[in-house]
Amino acid sequence: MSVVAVALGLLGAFFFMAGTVGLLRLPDFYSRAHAAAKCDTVGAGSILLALAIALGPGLAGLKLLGLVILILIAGPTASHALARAADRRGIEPWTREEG
Amino acid sequence: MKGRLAAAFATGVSIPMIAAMAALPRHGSPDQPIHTHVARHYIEQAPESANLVTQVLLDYRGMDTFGEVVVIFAALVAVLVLRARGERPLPAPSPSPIVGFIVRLVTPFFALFAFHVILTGHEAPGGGLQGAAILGGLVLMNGIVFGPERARAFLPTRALPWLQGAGPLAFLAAGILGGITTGFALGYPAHLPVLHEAMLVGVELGIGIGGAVIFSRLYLAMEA
Amino acid sequence: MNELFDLVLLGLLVLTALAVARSRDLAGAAILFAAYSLTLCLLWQHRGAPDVALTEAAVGAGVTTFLFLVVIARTSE
Amino acid sequence: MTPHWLPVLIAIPIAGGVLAPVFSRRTASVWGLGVLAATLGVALGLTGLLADGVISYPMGGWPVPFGIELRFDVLSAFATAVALISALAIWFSSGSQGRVTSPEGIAVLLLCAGGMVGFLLAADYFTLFVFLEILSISAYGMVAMSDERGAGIAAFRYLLMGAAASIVILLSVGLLYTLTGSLNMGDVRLRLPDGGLPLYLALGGFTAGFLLKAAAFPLHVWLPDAHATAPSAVSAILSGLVVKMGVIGLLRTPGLDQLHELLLWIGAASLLGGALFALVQDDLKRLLAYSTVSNIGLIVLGLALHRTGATIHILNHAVVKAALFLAAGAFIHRAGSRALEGIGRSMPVTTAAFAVGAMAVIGIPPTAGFTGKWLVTLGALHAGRPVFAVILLLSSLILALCYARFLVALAFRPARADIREAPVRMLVPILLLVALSLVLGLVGGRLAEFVGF
Repeated sequence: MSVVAVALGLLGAFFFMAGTVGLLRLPDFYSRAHAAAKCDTVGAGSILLALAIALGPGLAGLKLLGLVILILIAGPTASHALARAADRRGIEPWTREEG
Repeated sequence: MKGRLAAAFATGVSIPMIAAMAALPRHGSPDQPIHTHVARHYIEQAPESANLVTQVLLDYRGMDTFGEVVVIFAALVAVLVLRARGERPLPAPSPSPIVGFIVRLVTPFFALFAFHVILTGHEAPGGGLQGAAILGGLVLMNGIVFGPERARAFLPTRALPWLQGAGPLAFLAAGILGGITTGFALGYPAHLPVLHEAMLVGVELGIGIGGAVIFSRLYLAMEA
Repeated sequence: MNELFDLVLLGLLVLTALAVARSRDLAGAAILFAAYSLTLCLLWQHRGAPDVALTEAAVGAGVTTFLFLVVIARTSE
Repeated sequence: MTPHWLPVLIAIPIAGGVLAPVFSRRTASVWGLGVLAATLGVALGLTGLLADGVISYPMGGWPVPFGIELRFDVLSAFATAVALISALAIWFSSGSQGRVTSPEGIAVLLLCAGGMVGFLLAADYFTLFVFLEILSISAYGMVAMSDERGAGIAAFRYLLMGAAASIVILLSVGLLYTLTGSLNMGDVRLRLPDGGLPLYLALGGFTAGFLLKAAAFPLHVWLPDAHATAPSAVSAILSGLVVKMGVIGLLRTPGLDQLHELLLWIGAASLLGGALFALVQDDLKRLLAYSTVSNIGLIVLGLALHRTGATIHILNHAVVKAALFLAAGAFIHRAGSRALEGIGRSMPVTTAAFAVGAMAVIGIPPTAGFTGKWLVTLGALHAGRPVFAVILLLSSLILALCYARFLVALAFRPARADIREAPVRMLVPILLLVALSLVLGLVGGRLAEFVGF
């Protein structure tokens, strides 16, 4: 059990790391938002999942699972709303020819 | 210049503050007055299952909590009285279908959670004000996504002047009831456990619903 | 380890507070303020005050951020 | 049975304020007047019982250091003035179409009165702070009720300054709790450590916060704008009652004696500074606002030199300054603008009332302002600090000059035929307050005995 938990935790940490690097290095708003969304969904999601597994069956673990579901719903919605708002504002996506 | 002045002022104020904090008894050492005087009494007297914080807030220091609820109410009337009239309302936003669907999906769960926080406040962390903020946030979220009209639909227009005062009014009712049963205003009758429980829940519900209405009206006062 | 966690949170608290004060963009300041509230919320929780933490999260990071953003949208059209 | 009236006294105006939005515009003023009349009745009854000693009430029946205690003492008797002046301010504005008499306006006024009553009765530092917040937040809203230009900015500045003061006071309450483990005023006084930086920081915080709320001289910058732009009925409440809460807060501060020197100099600066600024004002309400700063100076000076004198002046100045602001409101109402020259002949009754009020502020013997000034002057001489007696007299002279200059402009310019005497609903509150100030002046000696610090 704990092997799975550790693996999931490491996976989450990796996605957080990758997302943060992407946030700093990617060229425009849309790609940065894309990277940040990974931190939320996959990163936080798998870390919470790891914690739920580590805690074992019980109320606390169930609450954590609920949180995972909430994050899986809320994270992508927020990214979608952000990207849509940026598009409405007329922010152009980056393309190689311009840069 | 102005920024420098502000920075100098902030430094001048914070240095004695930090020095005084350093001179305070070390945090957590058990023989300090903060742990040996009234706080110890509260801990020793508390029943097993209770959330100590809510016990102190509603019982020993109920008067303060009443005052805080009135503060929030005062903030609402102060805003209502100064709101500009006859301004054109903002155009209703056209929500993305995805965001709209998700907001509609989570709204009932949100509300359920808010009432959970309100009703379990006297046994677990939580309580009226926290629940009120969650409920109010729910109304605000709907208003921001679907426009103020949708937020207004959550509030019963007729009962609004009564509901916005639900917090203070619940406290007043509990105060009078306590006065009759224990002989002291805002006392909680320990010898009548059912009534005691009902009073606690009633006050928490009053704070929760009244607070949620207040948060929503603060938002609506600005939007329309 | 426990103390270290507190210190990191406190440092983050100071940083976000400074960022709020220095921010030129009102909406950005509101968001940074929410970050400040969430840091403070973690700190409360870690210092053993879950009630205050819940209040901080619901009121400080939640409703006030909403209200700030509505006011900013309303005043900068 | 008696002590039960203490929570009732706080509950009446607050319940009235919470329920006020239920009423319509027509009935809200009547509701407000009724609520304040009930408050006044209870407060008068409790004041009458004060001869038998201070009345204490444990909220919820918890013994004293554990629960919250309410106390009705000499300072709490100021609640009568709070109820009376708030009621007269509502009467003064009744029938007008302004925001003051809207249901929300009445609610704010009642909550402010309730906050003040709670502040006066609290015997617990945190309760004191909570009620200070109620009255402050209502006061910010009350300033913003004005349609005058700049009222919004004035209210916002008032809010920022007031919030800064509140934070400092809250921090001090926290420090006191850390030092003593208790919040009850009497208990804290017993358990106070002898010294140390945290204690001084707490005392300094209380002093700075309450002086800011009271608008003593270097911290007065928010007051003239707020009090001059607010509706006149609100100015009467703000200048007469709300700033006094800062001084009363100081009187509730533990270890105030250690701040003797500081209070002396801040009081003196406030006395002179307020009077000098008043001298250069062309606008009547700004003049009155600066005269408030000067009178707050007298009270702060009195805290160090003669507490009875200071306490009496808190009451007397409340009555007199409320009368003056209401009279100013009546002038502006009839003139339709802030240009008041020559209006005096068209409104003789209001002008006469204003003149009596001005005499009282200056401190001419048979009027109310005299007793407090006289006692504080005596205190200065007793303490061997004649400098402060001189400053006091000098500031009185300057204030006399201000008011004389204004009265001359009012009365000795060509009369304005188009203007009539103020309506009855305005005249009666003004005359009541002026009459009360004369009575208070006549019974000054007995009042001093009653206060008797």
